[in-house]
Amino acid sequence: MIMNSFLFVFIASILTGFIRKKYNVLRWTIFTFILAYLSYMLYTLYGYWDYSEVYNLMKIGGTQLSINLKMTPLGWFFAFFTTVLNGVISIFSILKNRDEESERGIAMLWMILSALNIGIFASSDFLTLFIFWELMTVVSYFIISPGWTKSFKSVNYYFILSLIGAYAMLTAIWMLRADPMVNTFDIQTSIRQIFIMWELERAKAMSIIVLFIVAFFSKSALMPFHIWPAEAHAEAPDDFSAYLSGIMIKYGLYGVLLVIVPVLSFITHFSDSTAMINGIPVFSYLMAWVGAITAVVATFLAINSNDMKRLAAYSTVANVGYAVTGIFILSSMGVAGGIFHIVNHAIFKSAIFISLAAVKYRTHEREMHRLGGLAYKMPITFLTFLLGIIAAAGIPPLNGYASKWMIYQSLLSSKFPFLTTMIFIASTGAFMYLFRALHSVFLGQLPRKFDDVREVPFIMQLPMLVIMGAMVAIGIAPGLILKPINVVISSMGLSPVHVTYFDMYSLISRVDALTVFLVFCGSFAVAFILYLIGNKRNHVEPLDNYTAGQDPKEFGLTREMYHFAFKFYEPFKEMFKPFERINTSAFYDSIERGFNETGRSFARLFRFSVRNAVLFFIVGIAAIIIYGWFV
Amino acid sequence: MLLTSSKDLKDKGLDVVLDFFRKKSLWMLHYCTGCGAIELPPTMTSRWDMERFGMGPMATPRQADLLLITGYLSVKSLKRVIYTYEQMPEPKWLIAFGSCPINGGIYYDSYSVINRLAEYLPVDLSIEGCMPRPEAIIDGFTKLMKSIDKGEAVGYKRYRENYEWYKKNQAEVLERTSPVLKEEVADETK
Amino acid sequence: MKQNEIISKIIERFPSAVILITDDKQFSITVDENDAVTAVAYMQMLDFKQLAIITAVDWIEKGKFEIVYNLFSYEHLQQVFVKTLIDRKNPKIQSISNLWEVAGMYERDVHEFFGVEFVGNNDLRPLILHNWQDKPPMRKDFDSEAYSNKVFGNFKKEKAL
Amino acid sequence: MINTILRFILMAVMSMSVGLLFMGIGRKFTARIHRRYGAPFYQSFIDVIKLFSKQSISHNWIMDFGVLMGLAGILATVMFLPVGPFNVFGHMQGNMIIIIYFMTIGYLGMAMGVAASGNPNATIGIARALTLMLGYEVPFVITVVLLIFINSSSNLSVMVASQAGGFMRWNMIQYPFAFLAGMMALQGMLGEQPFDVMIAPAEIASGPMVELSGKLMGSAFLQHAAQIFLETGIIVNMFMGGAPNIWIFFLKQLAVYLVTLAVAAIFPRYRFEDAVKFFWQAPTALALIQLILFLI
Repeated sequence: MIMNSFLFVFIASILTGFIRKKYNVLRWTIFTFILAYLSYMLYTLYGYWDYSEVYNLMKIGGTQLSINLKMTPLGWFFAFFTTVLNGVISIFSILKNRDEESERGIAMLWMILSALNIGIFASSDFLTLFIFWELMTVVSYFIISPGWTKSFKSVNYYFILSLIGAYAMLTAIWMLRADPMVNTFDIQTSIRQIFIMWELERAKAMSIIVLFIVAFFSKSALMPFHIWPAEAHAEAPDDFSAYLSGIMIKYGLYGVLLVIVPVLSFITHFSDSTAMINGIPVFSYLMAWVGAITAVVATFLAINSNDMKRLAAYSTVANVGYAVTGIFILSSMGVAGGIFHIVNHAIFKSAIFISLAAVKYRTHEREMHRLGGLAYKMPITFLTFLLGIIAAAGIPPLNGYASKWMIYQSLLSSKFPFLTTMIFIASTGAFMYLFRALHSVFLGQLPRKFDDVREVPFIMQLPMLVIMGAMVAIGIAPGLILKPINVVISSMGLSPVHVTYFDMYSLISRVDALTVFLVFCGSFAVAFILYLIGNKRNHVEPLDNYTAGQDPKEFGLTREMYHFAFKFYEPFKEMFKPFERINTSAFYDSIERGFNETGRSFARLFRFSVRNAVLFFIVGIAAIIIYGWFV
Repeated sequence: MLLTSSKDLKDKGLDVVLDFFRKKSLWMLHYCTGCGAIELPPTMTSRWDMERFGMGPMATPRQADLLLITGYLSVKSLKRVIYTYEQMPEPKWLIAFGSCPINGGIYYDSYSVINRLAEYLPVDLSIEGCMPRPEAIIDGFTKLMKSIDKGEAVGYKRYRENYEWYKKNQAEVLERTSPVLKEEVADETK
Repeated sequence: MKQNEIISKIIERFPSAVILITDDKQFSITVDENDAVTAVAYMQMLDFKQLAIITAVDWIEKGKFEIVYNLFSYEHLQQVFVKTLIDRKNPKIQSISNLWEVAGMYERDVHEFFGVEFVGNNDLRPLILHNWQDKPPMRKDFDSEAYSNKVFGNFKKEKAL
Repeated sequence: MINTILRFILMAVMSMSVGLLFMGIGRKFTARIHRRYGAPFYQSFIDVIKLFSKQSISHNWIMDFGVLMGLAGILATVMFLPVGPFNVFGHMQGNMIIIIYFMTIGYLGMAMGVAASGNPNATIGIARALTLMLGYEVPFVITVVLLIFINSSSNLSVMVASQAGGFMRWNMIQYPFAFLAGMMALQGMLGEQPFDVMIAPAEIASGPMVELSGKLMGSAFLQHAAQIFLETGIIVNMFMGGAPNIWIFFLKQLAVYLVTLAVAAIFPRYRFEDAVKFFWQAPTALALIQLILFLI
C-alpha cells in the first residue's frame, strides 16, 4: 500500500511535468491533492503497528537486498505530521509559483520528495533507510539550486556535508552488517546487538554510534556542521525553505530517536560498566552539550545576520539544538519534550518562513534593512510572523513555550544546571534576533517604493490562518500533541509523561496551559479597559515624528532614511570581534575546493561536469532499483 | 491681556477635576533657544528644587505639557518652535521666558530676532527679566498653576480657534517672497 | 622661525605689502587685491596650516570691503591676518576653497552676510538666514531697526488677542 | 470562579498602585539623597491620571496594540507572583519558568509598540534594552536555576516555605553571592543607573518612550510600576523569605527597591557594551561561585 502510493505519486509527478506553464496553478493544485491523499493514506494506517511491506530487489553474494517498509509509532507520527504540514505549505505554493520561471522541475521533484519523506519514516531496515535518505538528499539538492545554474556554490556546502554524512552512515551500516554478531540490516535487531557489542567490544560499538551521530548531526546541522542551513535556506525557493527548515532538517533527529536513543537508554538501564553523570551516560551528556552549544552559537550567528532567511535558518539550527539537548537527557520528559519541540518548531518555523515568503512575493526583497513598515500593508502576514516569533521565543500562550517548558523541566529534574543556563541564554538571544527581524521587516517606516504593496491573496492567507490556529490551539491544549507523543515514547520503551489536554505535569511543577492563556486574555482586557478610559487618540502621519523640531519634509528626510534597521546590533557584534577569526565556513570552503578539484580531474576523464556525475548517480540508483523490482 | 480669556472657552464638567491633576504634574520641554536655559538647572536642582511642584524636564514634545521659550527667538528657530508646539498633545501650555519673547529685549532692532512671541504662538504666561532669577521662575510657575486651576490658561484652545490668524502672522515672517526695504535699495543704486 | 624671520620672508616675496605688528605673536599683512590669494597660499606654505576664519569689514566711507583671512601656525605659534581691500560696488575675489576645504563654508557665510562674490566657489547657497529676500544684512547701509519694525511690527499689531 | 476573578482584579489593581506608590516614595528618597525636598509621595498617581487625561498621538494600530500588550504581559506575569499569603491561583503559584517567560511578552509588546512609531531613537533604545537583557539574564538565570536546584522545585511558594524560621534562614544570608548577583541583575532589569542607557534622555530622547504620549505613556508608566512590583517581589520571595502578610511583603519590596535606588543615585551610566560585559563578569562570577559551592 505504501509502495503503491509512492508509485502513484511518482507517475503523477512525471505527468504533471507535461502541464504547460500557463496552467501552473493546476500543477500545484494536483500537488496539494496528492499530499491530501498521502495524509489520508497515513491516517488509515494509524494503529496497524504490525503492517509491513517487503520488496525483494536482488541477491548480491548471497545477501538478499530488499526494501522493507514498516509502520512504527515513531515513524508514523513523523510521517503524518510532516505530510500534513507539507500539505498546508503546498496551499501557499499554489499561487506563489504561478509566475515562477523554474517551478516545473521543483513541483515534480517536491512531489517525489514528499513520497521519499514517508519512505524514510517507514523504512524498517538500514539499507532501505539509506536508499531513501540518499535519494532525498539528491532530490532536495536539485530543488535548492533551481535552474541548476544559480546559487550552485552555496548549495555545495549542503551537498558536501550530506556526502560526509552518507559515508559515515554507510560505513556504520557496513560495520554492522559485517559484524558476525549482528549480520543484519534490520534496525530493531541491530539496536539490541549494538548494546551487546557495547558491553563486549566498547571501541567498536562506540565508533558505530559516533558514525551514526555524524550522519544524523550533519543532516540536522549540529555544531560542527551548523553552517549549511544558512547557505541552503537562503538560496532555496521561498516556500521550499519552510519545508527545508520545518521538516527536512528533522531527519537527523528522527535518526537519533530511531537508533541512538534506544541504544543509549539500553545502556542507561542495563549497563553497569558505563560511566554515568546524573543517571545518563557521559556520551549522552556530551551530546546534550553539543546541542546546547549549537543553540548558543547559532543564536549569536543569527543576531549578526542581515538577510532575513539566513536569520531564520540560524534560528532553526538553534531550535534543533534545544531539541537535541532535551532528547539526550533520555528521561521520558526530555525525549517527549524534544519530539514536541520538533513538532512545534516545524509549525512555527513554517509560519515564519511562509510569512517571509509572502513578503518576498510582494516586494522581491530579501535584505531586511531595505524593507520596513509592511505590517500596515500586510496585517495577516504580520500577525503570522508575530505569532511565529512569540512561539519561537517560547513566550507562554503559544506552542513554543510548552515544549521549551518540558525541556527545562527535564533538565531541571535531572539536575543539569549549566545546560539549563545555556538553553536559557539561547532563548533570550532568540528574542533579540527575532525582534530584530520583526522590526526591520514589519515595523518602522514603510519605504516609499512599497506604498502600493497589498496583502497576499486569500489562498495564500489560508495556510497562514491554519498555522496560526494550530499554534494557538497547541499552546492552549498541549495535550493534543503530547498524547500521541506518549504513544510514541511508550513504543520506545520510556514511560509516558503525565499530561491531560490542558495540563502538563513534571516532577517539580505543573502548568495549566488554559489558565495561562486565560490570564493573558484577562490582563489584556484590563489593559484595554484602561485604554478606553483614557482621552482620545489622534492619528498622525508616519513621518510626523520627534525630529528635534526640524520639519522632516523640508529637511529632505525620507522614510527610508528614518528606518533604523541596518547593523542593528553592531556594538554587540563588536564585542565578539576576537572570535571572528574562528571561521568555520573557510574550513568547509577548503573541503569544497578539494571536491571541486577532484571533480575536475574526473571531468577531464569523462568529459562531464560534477553535476552530470551526480545525475548519473541518480540514474544508476534508479536503474538498480528498477532492475531489482523486475528480477 | 494675555491671561484674560473668556469663561466660555473652558469646558465644563470633568475638566474641573482633571485640571487639578494637570497643574500638579507639569512636565516641561525647554526649548533652549537663548541664554535663559542657564537659569533652569539651578531651578531644577537642590537649591530651588522644582520637583516639589511635580515638575520635571522631558526629552520630547510628545511627553511634555509645557513648552518653555527661554530667551530670544530667531526667525529660524521660530519655525522649529511652531513645529514642536504643534507636535505636543493637548492640553499644553507655553511660557515665554525673559524680555526677548515679550518685546524683543536687547534684540529689539535685530533683523533676525522676533519681537513678540504672542503674535505667533499663544503665550499662556510671560516671565519678565533679563534673565529672570529662579525665584521669579518659580513664581511664574505657581501663577501658571493657579490660572490652570481657574481654567484661564487655555492658550491651546485659543490657538485652535484663531488658527488662521496665527498662521497668517507666522507666514508673514516665515514665508516672505519680496524684499521688505525696497525703496532704500533703490536709493542706494542711485 | 621667529616673527621677524617670517616677516622678512614676506617682504622679500611681496615688497608692496603693508605689515602691522600687534605684538610678538600677532601681525597683519595688507596686500593688493590681486596678490591676496597668492599671499594666503604663501602663508600656508610657511606652515600657517590653520584657517581660523574668513571675514569681511565694511568700510562704507572708502567704498571698500576689507576681506580678512585669519591664519594660525602651530609651528611658529604666530597668528596672522591677511587683509585686502576690494571694491564695494562690485565685490569679487578669488576663492581659496582649493587651499582649505573649510574655506568654502566661510566664504558661504561672507557671501550671505556681505554679498561678496567668491569666484571659483560653486556652492554659495544661503547658510544661516531663513528665507532672506533683502540686501545682505551686515552691510552698513542696511537699516536693521527699520527692517525689524516693518517685519516684526514692534507693537503695531495691537488688534485682536 | 468568581473568587478567582475578584482576586485577579485585586492583584492587577494592587500591583499597579503599589508600584506607583513605590515610584513616588523612590522619587522622594532620591530627592533626599540629592538634598532636595522632592515631589510628594503620591506624585506618580497624579502623573498617571494626568497622562490618561491628556490626548495622545499614535502612528498606527500596532503602536496602540503593542503598548497594551506590554502592559498586559506584565500584569499577566504578576498574577503568578505569590504576595505573602495572597495567591491568585493556588496550584501553579510562582512557577519561575512561566514568570521569566511571561515577562518577555511585556518587553515584546512594548518593543513592538514603540518600534511601530517609526522613530529611530525608539528603535535604538530597544536594541540597547534587548542587548542589555542578554546581559542581565545570565546571572539572573544562574541564580534562579541555583534556587530551583536547592529546593527541587521551580515554585516560588516552595522557596518561600524553605526559608521559614527566622532571619538567619533567609537565602540572602545562606547564599550571599547569589543574592548579590540577583540584586545586580535587578538593577539592570529595572533599568536604573548605571544601566539606564536605553532611556538616555539627552542622547536618544528617552529612547523607547520618545513617541509615547498621553494614555500610551500612561500605560508605559503603569507597566513600569507593575514591573517594579513584580521584580522586587521575585527577589523578596527568592531571597528574603516571603512574608506572613501582604503589608510586610510590601515593606520588604520597598526595602529592595530603595537599595536599587540608592545605588542608582550615586552612579553614572554605563555604555551598553560595557554594561553587558559587566554583567557577564562580576555578577555571573558571583552566581557561578555560589552554584559551584552548592554543587560541591
